[in-house]
Amino acid sequence: MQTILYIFPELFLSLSIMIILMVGVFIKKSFKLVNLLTITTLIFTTALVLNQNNETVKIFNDSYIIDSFSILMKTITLLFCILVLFSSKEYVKINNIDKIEYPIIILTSVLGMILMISSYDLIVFYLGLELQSLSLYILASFKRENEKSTEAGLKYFVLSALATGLLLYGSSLIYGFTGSTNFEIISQNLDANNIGAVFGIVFIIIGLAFKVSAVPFHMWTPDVYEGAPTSVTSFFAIVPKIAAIAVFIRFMYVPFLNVIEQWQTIIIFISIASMILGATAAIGQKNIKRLMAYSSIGHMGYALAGLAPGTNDGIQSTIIYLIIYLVMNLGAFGCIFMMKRENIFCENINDLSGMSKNHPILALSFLIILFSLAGIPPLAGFFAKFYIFMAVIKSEMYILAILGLLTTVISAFYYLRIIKIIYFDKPKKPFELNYDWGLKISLILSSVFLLIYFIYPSILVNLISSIKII
Amino acid sequence: MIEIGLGHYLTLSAIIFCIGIVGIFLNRRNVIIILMSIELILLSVNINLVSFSIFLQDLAGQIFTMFILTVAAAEAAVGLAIIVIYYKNKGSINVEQISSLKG
Amino acid sequence: MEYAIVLLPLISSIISGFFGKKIGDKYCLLLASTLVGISAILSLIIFYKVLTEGYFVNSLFFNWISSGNFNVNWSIYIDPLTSVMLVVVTLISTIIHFYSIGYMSHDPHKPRFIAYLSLFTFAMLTLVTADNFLQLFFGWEGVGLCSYLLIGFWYRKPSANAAAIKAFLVNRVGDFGFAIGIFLIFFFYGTVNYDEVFQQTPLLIQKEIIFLGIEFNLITLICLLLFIGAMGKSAQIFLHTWLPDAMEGPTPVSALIHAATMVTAGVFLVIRCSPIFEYSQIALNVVTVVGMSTAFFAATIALVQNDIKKIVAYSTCSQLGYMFLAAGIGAYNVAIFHLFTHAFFKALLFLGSGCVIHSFHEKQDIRLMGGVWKKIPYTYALMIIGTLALTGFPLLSGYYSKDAIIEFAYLKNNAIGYYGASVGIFTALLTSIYSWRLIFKTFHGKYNNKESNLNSIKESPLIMLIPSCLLAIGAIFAGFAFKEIFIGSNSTEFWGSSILFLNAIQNNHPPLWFISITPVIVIMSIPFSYYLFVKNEKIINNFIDKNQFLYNFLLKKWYFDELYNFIFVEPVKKIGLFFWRKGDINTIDRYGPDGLSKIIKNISDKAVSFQSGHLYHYAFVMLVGLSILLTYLILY
Amino acid sequence: MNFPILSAIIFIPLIGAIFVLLTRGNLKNTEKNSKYVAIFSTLVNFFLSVYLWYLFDTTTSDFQFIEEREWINGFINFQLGIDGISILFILLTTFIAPICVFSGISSIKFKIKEFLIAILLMETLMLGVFCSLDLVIFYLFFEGGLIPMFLIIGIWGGPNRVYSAFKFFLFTLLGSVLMLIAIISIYWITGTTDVIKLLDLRIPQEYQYLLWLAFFSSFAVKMPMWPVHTWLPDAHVEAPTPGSVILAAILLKMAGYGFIRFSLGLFPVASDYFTYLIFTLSVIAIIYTSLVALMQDDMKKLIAYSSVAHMGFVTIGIFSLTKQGLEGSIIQMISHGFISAALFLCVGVLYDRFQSRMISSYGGLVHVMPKYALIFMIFSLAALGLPGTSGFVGEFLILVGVFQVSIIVAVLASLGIILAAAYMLWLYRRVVFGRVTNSDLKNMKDLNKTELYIFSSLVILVIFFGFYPDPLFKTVDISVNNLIENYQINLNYHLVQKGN
Amino acid sequence: MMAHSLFFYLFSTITVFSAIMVTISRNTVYSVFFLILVFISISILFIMIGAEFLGMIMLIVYVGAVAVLFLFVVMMLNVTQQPIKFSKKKGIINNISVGLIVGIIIFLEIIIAVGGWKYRDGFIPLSSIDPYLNVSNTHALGNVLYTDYIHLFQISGMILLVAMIGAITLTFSRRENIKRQSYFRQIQRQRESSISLVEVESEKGVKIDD
Repeated sequence: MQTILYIFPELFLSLSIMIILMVGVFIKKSFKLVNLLTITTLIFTTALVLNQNNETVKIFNDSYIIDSFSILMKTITLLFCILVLFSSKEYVKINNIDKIEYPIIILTSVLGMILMISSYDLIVFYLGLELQSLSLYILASFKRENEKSTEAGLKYFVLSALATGLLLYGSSLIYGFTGSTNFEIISQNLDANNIGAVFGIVFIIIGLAFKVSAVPFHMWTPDVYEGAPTSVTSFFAIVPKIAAIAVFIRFMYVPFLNVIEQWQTIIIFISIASMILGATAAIGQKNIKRLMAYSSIGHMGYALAGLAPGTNDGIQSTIIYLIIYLVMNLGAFGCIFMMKRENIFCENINDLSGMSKNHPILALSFLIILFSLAGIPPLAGFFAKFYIFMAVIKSEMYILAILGLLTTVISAFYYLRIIKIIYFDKPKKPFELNYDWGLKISLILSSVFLLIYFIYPSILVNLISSIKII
Repeated sequence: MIEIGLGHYLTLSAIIFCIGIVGIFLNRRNVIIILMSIELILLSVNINLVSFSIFLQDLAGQIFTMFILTVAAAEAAVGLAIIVIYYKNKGSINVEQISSLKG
Repeated sequence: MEYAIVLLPLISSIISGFFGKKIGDKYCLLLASTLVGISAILSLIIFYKVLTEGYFVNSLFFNWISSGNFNVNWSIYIDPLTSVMLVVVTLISTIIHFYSIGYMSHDPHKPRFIAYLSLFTFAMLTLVTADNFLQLFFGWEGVGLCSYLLIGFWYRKPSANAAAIKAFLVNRVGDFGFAIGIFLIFFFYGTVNYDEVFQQTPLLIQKEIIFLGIEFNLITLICLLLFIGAMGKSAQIFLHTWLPDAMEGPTPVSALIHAATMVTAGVFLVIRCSPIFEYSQIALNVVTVVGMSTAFFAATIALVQNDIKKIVAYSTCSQLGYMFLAAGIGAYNVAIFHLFTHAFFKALLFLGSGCVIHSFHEKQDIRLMGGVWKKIPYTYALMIIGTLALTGFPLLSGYYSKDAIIEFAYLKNNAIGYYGASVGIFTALLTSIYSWRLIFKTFHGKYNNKESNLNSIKESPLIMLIPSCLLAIGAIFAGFAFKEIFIGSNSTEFWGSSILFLNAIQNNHPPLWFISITPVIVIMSIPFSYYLFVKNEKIINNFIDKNQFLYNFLLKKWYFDELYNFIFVEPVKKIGLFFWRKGDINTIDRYGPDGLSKIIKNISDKAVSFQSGHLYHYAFVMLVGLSILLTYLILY
Repeated sequence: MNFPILSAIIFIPLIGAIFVLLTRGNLKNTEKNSKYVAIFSTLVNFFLSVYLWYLFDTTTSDFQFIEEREWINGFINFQLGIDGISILFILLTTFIAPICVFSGISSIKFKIKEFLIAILLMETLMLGVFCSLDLVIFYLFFEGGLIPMFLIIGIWGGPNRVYSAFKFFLFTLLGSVLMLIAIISIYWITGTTDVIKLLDLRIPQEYQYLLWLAFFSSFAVKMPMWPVHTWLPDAHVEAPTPGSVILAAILLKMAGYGFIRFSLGLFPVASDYFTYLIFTLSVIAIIYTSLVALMQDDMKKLIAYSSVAHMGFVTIGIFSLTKQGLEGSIIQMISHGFISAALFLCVGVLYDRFQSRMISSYGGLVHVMPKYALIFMIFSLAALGLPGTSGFVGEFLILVGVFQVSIIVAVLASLGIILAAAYMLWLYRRVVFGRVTNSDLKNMKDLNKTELYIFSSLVILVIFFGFYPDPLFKTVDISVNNLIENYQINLNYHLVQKGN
Repeated sequence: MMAHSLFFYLFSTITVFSAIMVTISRNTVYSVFFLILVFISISILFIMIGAEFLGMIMLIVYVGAVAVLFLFVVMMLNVTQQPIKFSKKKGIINNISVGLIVGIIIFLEIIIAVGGWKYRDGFIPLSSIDPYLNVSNTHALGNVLYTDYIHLFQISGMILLVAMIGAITLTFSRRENIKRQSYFRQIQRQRESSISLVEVESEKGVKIDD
């Protein structure tokens, strides 16, 4: 019975999913209600997660772990999911994807993420991942009468299935070469001479890299970001990243820590490649969602850079980076959700032209977010990078640090380009201003957070400091 | 050669795995073949897991295989659903033509 | 009192510069002149005190720069040398202030003009009263500035502006040397105050240093560098080109700055630094050679010039050469004496030509003048006096000073001395010829100007004539009156410590034949010139026709301007343009920021074209990534 | 010291900016109110900093008015403090800021409110740079300045503003990211980024070279040194007048300040080792850019290039590491702050009236704008280092200082003085003297009251410090002594280490 | 043992051949059939090795459900016959040989890796594995599946639910203008709601469906 208490949030979430499904099916035109219920569920789940003790507990034959790290990551996942739902409400309504399945599938994907985050066993992880992925396939092609959306779904599905296949193959190798699917036992049986298992690690890294869209497993990202409905894109860009990074951290630092020499270089390679590609490929983009995709590739490169050192500092910096990045992304998508003319959402960067004239406040917050994305002090984005490079340089990975910061400069270029379009160019027709309050709140929250983070930057450090995985 | 050991099974699995992944990107006809290739990959994983499980005398591998089977079925269902709606929109599922999103 | 001398002109300048319009032109001018006049009277008192009591002052004003051991003060330092300079500067300045009231009466910018003049006086006074090299440098640049401002006073004229810039720049070249000299002094002496520098000099005679890869004796190097500064300011050969052009400014300016005071600052510097120069024979020889070359060279050019002011300007150049000649042979007191007398008669000549120009309605070409001596008798008389004094006509001031120079050169009793003396005599002849050419062409012969009527030529107003008369008195008597004090047998007593004579000058007289050469030549040249320029101009014209090259060579001032243009100005412009276009735009920007951004754009295009939209490409990239990572691990 | 005066000085403009941001109402009222707020806050700040100068103790070389607050716990503290060197820059900044505000009010035609916010933000950030005693805080302020400056150039700039703004931003960012790496490395090498502690700690020699180069990359771009100077002319040309003023008067000085405070203070061995690199680049900068300046046809570009040359003097002076050189550099920076600000304002005055920066569009301005001509003349002369202006004191001292280290460098640098005279006077002549070539110029109005006050305050300072720079010397004296002393001690320490 | 080896080689050959045919056969329907063949032979191998439950499940799930689903979709979309069209475009990525090389490299590397399999001491020979331990394979799986792995079981249920929801949401469309049958409404139908009596005026006719 004790076990049930530990998985109470998960249970609550699953039950709620079914209940909400029932509600949705049996009450006609109940999207609003379902949406409300979804958000309530998420809030309650968050509360339940937060309510858990901070001590480390392993249940189900040590295949499921609840510790401070998982609690933190789950909380972040849930919170950002709520915010994303808030900010995309208007969009969902206007684009006719306000079917009851939409919030329900989001809930199932969140359930999958939570399972992933807590997983301490390859099988549990795999199932969590699949639960999440399946939901995401559906979400990506949710606007089913739209060719782009379905194409995005198709691409995401095929590539993700391939990636999952690779990941599974890696899992099988690891299972075979270490004799167990449990992380702890894997970690005990793993050493550098166990080449089969090391191969397995590569496969698993690839699978995870696909999820965080790191180069060269990023190819789906721009297409899916562009094709999927913006509300889904914003969900894609924010929520699954948390789980993916969390799992990444868990994998690298629990089962695979013994062979750090073997995977370190791979992570560095992936990270540098992502930074460079993220910085360069975004330069010529015209579609803002596509640009955000490349930007997220670059940012994930930085986040992964924090994993490379294999130290606690590295993990903490990655988590801080992730959080700040998510806030920036939330803000950025908030701005994208505001670009609406005659009930059509604009996706072209040029549509922002001269926005500062008509919408000074919106332009200002976009400005803050973009500078923050570019990592210019004193905005929060700078601190994110700062922590990462603190960790990286501590481990004397100077090449990584230098390349990383140089790509910052390159990527600053395209953020500046947007700012240029917003502030320096001739104004176009103003956007419609009937924003939803949820959207407003999340936008204001994120830009204010980014702006004033520098006053007390310890806040995240304090939050994270208790977390030790190694 | 005569004695069939784990290596044989693993090799078989590796061959199927490679056929699967090569099948994905050499295929230029229709997406369903790609789906089948993915099934092949999953199959190879299953061979691995089962043979490991047997040779390790450990049931976890077989359990894993079972869940993979389940998920594969679910995945196939969703994947085919996506293909169907794509076909509805585009009128074709030719791999060459799926490229409206690029750049 | 000392403060008043220096500050009154500054006050005058500020008042007339900022409040001139409010006070009204007339009062402003008068006020300024009076203030400068008071300063002149005070200087005379000081001079008298120095003469009688051996008055000596070194009072600090306040701290200027104090950085580590680099300490420089604003101060007033009065010794005999300074007192003489004070008198020259303030006296001439006062006279010219008054003269300007008349000369500039039609100009709308009188207050500005007078402000500049007063400012100049102030700068010149700080220069002469400095007790350290830096304050000297301040005054040095200050007078340069005022000279720049005054040359360009008529800013409408492009030629005036060009001349002003030229003056400033050429002076800067000199100052460049001067400044480096000061750096050297500070580097090796640890101070820039005269007293301390002069005291330490004997200790550093043997010091050899490597400067720009060449080994120099320290003292020689310092002297040479300082002398470069002096050359710039005193328009010695190679750095003289600005002085004739400076005649674009109003005539009072030419009289004050480009004849009497500023240009002699170089001479003053050499004399002031006599305690250093005395220890370097090489430097002194350089000074001598440069001095006499300039004297000769300028005189040759003056022979053929047609602009009345330019002739006087080249004559100034030439006379400055004399002064350096004197300084170079160690006769500093003679140099300062010539400086003193020259101030009077050259200012007189300028003022006189100012009157001429005034009378001829701002015309300066002597070919367009002539035959008017009856119309403007006072001016004529003034010019005659000036000319006589300049040429060294016996008993006038020039006679004493210039002949003294030649004599001392002779007495030097070495090759350079003899050579200097002979060049001096020859130049004296040239001087006499071009001076009389000026007089005869201007006042005698036929009236040549067709544009304006002879009757329109009128005498200048009293306000211009009276100051000129004062100067004429000076030009006549200054030599006689001060001969004993300045260069007489007891002169070293007067000069005291302000001038160092390492080898005391012999007081034995040169032979009589030598003494009489110069006066005779000078007197003989008057009728000779009269014949050439008034009676029979054909001889000259024939001569010119036959020696066209020589004539042009002189007329074009030895092609110095063209040469400098060719060597410095044009290349600098070209290099500047080259650096800008090829360097900044075509190299640094092209391969730097623009090039980088182009490369990045290319990479970006590549990366984007990779994103082909085809599923199999995407899968392929993933698998290639997989195989790379696996291969890496195998090889690792 | 209970009252956190440094924080007050830093954050008053920020508070002003927030007030400006919050002003509401119709356009006219908003603009009026925001103007008042901006003027008020910058002036208050100026007086406060003068009061700070009054409180400042010139008899000690220690950092004063130290404020310390926990920031990132156990990691980095928010530490402020000043010594004799920084206070001058603070004064310069607070003095220039109101001038920029005034000039902005008269020359900026649209979005005044936003502009004032940008200027006020800029002031906060710049003051932060000069006050911070922690490398990370320093970096924060140092880099933060890019944002408002980018906007100032980009929004209110000239026709080619986008290119310039981007060039400015990316160029400087590129330089400073390396500094960030160095700062973090320092933290891991020494365990602190606290400048006071670092000055006493000795960073191991083998690290110093790379760290120095990393800092150098940032400062060299900002300074700017040849050959990374090309952003400056572009940025200046396109920036609006107040932007140019800030850029030239203060932003460039941050690099000089950085060189003095960090390069010399933290890496003596490397500074010693790289001295001739600096000398070479600076001499090239002085001569090269002076020559380039000579051939410019755009006034602002000319002045911008002259700034590069002047900054060349500054770097030479700093790395001469003599008392005279260092003090000269500081004075030169301060005076260049006044002079270049004034020169850009001069160009701004013309631009406001005639919408052209080309030299060829002007000529004979003295006829229509005599006051302007006078002012412009004074600053031209100050720019070419005429004795009696503050420009001379700095330049001369620098050369005196350098001469003790390297004669050839001093001689070559002195050539720059001649060239400076050439390009400044030529500029002046072409713009102000001569005949009125363009008949449209006849209607130009002379300086109005505000402009006159701004200019006269600058004139007074330039001339006052030209004759009596003693207050400046007194302020920096002990700090510079201390700096040199520490430098020598550290250098010797390292040399001995090496010997062993 | 001999038989075991023979069967292994036989079925693995069939498997590989069919797998290749799956990817290259012209007709998509054939592909599906080859896929079924792969599944069958693999399940036979499973049974041979002693995992008989999985072998059976394999047949049921893959052949019975998945393959049929594939067939169904292929038929429905009518995309059976499509010409083999290897891209004519030049370029590294389009080149088949490069693709094959990459595949072979990966294959070789995997072989190298798995060739070094050494878990615990000593290789357990197949002969020593007793297919019939105390409990049968199915029994053993059953023992753990609902106890140790109950949570996984639940999650997989969730996954299937999502797949169901997804498939329905994506493909199910409620077409308009179609008369639908509703049992509830049919049963609840009352006379009052179905029939209305209308007074018909003479010579005007009846207007229906107003």
